[in-house]
Amino acid sequence: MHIMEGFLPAGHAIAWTCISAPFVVLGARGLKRILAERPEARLDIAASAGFTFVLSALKLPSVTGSCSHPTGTALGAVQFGPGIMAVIGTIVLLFQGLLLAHGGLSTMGANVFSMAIAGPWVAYGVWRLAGRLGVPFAVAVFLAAFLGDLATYVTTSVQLALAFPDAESGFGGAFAKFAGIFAVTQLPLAVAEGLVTVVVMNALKGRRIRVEGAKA
Amino acid sequence: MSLTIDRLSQAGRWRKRAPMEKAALALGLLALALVLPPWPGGALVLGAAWGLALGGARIPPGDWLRLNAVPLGFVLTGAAALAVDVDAQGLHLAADQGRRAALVVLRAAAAVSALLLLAATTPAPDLVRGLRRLGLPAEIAEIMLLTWHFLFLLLDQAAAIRTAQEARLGWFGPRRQVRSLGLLIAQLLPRAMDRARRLEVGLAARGFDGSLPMISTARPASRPVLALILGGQSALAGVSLWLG
Amino acid sequence: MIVEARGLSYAYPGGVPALSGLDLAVERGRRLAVLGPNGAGKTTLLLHLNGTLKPAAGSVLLDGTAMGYSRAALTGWRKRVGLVLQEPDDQLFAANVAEDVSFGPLNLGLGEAETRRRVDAALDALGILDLADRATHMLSFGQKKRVAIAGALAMEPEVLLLDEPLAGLDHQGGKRLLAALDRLARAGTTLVFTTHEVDLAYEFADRVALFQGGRVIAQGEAAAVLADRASLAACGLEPPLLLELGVRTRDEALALMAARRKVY
Amino acid sequence: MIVEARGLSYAYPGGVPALSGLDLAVERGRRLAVLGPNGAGKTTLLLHLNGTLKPAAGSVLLDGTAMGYSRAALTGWRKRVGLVLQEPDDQLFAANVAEDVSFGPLNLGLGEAETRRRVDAALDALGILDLADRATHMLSFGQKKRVAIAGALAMEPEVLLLDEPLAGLDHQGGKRLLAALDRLARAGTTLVFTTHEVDLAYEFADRVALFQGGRVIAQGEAAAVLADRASLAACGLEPPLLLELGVRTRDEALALMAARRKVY
Repeated sequence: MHIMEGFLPAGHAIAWTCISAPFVVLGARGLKRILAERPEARLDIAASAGFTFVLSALKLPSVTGSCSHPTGTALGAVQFGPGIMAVIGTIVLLFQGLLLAHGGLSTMGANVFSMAIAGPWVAYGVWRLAGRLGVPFAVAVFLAAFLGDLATYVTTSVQLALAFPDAESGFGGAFAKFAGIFAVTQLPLAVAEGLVTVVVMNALKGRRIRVEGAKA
Repeated sequence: MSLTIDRLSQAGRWRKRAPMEKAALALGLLALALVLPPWPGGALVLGAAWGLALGGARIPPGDWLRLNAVPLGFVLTGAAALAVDVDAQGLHLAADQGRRAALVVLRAAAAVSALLLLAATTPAPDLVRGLRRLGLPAEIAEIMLLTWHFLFLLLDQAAAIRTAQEARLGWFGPRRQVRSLGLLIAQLLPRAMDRARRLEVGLAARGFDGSLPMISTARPASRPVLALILGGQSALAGVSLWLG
Repeated sequence: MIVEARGLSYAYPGGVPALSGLDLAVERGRRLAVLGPNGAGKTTLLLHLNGTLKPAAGSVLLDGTAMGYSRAALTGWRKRVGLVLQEPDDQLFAANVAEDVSFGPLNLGLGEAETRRRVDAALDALGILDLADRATHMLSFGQKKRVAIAGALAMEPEVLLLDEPLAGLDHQGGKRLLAALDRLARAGTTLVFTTHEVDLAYEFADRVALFQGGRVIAQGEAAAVLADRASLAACGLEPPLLLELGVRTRDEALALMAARRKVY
Repeated sequence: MIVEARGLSYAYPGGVPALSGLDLAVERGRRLAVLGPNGAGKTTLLLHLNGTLKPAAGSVLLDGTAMGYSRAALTGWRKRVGLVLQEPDDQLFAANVAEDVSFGPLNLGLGEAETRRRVDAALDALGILDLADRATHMLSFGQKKRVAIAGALAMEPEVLLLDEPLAGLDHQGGKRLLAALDRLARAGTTLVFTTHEVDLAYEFADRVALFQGGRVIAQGEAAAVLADRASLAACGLEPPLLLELGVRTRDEALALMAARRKVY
């Protein structure tokens, strides 16, 4: 769920950029280490980023038209780890802003935090936890994608509520408003994404394509 | 599959202008849209961006309207939340009669049009090269340029897979949509990785050692043009403060 | 006419016209080659004939009835008109061959037993029943190509649209594929295929439509259209080698070709 | 012999043998067609001739010297032997044409001025100087193909390896590409190309190596090898149509072909 260009006041835009920056810089460091060992890995990373971008351009027709598709982020978090995903996600968000006018430059810090940091970390955490608890494969995949998606949606609602607190009820009321409005589109989408990701992971397994952390 | 913004930026009237000039113009307007009060500053930025896009860069009005419409739709959905208050009695129109919502919409509309002015006149790779000169690490810049290359190939593949699925009646109905999309993604991911492998072979033949050196094809910015841009932006800021 | 296009016009975003007032008629049971250079819009035409693309002007008719673009209309349309794209990797989605071929029949809402029957029949028609259990990503290019056709065939369409069916196949692979398509045609399926190869059109089609500048500039019996030097030249093409070398009649040419392919 | 392969053997991971004791010799200034069916390992052979793949047994020689696989040796090798893959998208990576073509020269350590000279010369040789500023993803297939060749050519190799150079091109596109390759050959570049089309080998090569089962089963002057029915049949191929139709000499055939292509 992207926050559009210009929607956040300058102060909030700068603050979220500062909050996201360390994650992206650390991710970039990790990426550099990988590239130092295996220079040609930049082709794989770029192909994954391109792939993630394409997912965002594939729309599941939904109630309100197009919406974001973090499916790739959940897949990527599982494949590359959430650290690297912060960098890949940032690149994807930049191209989404520049090629699809989806999101924006000033709001990029906030979007990176919700979609390239919070979402992937939650998806990754759920995936690992489910693995440890012995949750069945399909359920674990669904929960990782579904909850990763929800984490993005809740984070965005928090970001908007912080920027636009309600005149009377303050942050709480504003959060309820934003979360309520976006629930209409985001809850069904989160379910759809969870289901789609299950189909994807099953199909990949069927092709014997290795999925990190998946029990055979 | 072609993306409207890319198509416009590759073939537009400002294609040959220095990326630095276009970036200074559009990003300057974007900054003004954020720091000036939405009224009248945002309105002035909005007018300037639309004037430059339609009159200067000659972006076809139909394309320009469509490009603005999509992000504005999302802006309006978000702004709807600002126009209402929640309290014990439930939802009602905000005490300020939606003034805050209107100002946010105005600011966002100005900022979106400034972003689009940049995006629709400047191919994204030009901007990545600019970021590189501003200190973006070479590895990241190379990954970004490669991402750009892959995404068009993968967009075409995704479109072809979808056409094939629709020809066999996938995508009709919600259950089939979920299954078709899942199968599409599962088909695309290994192909993306396969493309990376094959490109590695292709580049190895030209001496690929990991890095991706290329000659620069950037055009230098003209100082008078930059001065004109900054002057115009200062004037816009001045008028805004004077009117406000 | 089982399929007919009347005055089709279509432009890709950015205003590049791909079709401009195109007319085409396909008789039931025929093999029509849509012949023209690359980039002329042949694929765009096929995508109109199964309703994937909606023309800006003009209409597509099946059995004389102009088709609509509602979901119900498209379902009926695609049931009757199958499409096979050039690149088989774009149309194999499932992990194994039988599962992939069942995609269409299952989407038609057919039961398991009927789906199985159709999958087997389609694989049999393409001569690849033995591949049923194989993983799709392990197949050779030629095998993938035949699985892709089986996927379309399992919906039992009346018309099969094929985009550059022989592209990428070598001599033997092409021979095998043409033999399979020949069996389909004899069993009554109407075939419409695009190609940029004059010799293929001459060899396999009974009717040819010359495609150039977004329009069909000539259509008719293969032998007649392919002997029309002027029209061919307008498409950047030249008459079939056999015609040039003095093999003047189609029968004579076919006999020669048959000797080479040894499959008919 | 500018390039020679002696007893090359190679198996892909999984144990499928692709080359088994292959011998091949290429004389300087020649145009050699490596002719064989799809999946026979022709591409694998090319990847050995520029050192991309390292054989399990046997060696590759340049000008009589067996090549090593150290980084320095490979750099020198690839400077002398350029490779053009079948699919141009597997070779193009940069956002615009000039940048892409400059990649090889810059990897050779050349300065900016010399790189620019080479980029222009390579684009000029392929007749695409006007594309220098264009975005690579907006090019047609035929244009991409020529840019990919320019990318190899800018390294000024002595030998150019081309994998199925005409695949996917239509009549006009093929004509244009062959004309460009003909100019290169006349300027002294040794050409080695793979193909599954007997007619192409007959038309464009002066030497032919028949490839089957991971080995070269016959090599020699094009006219002689292509008249050898038994060897061709072993590869699932048949003699060129022209030969079959009674055009017995190569000169006669070339005259006929030249009349058709109108470019030489």
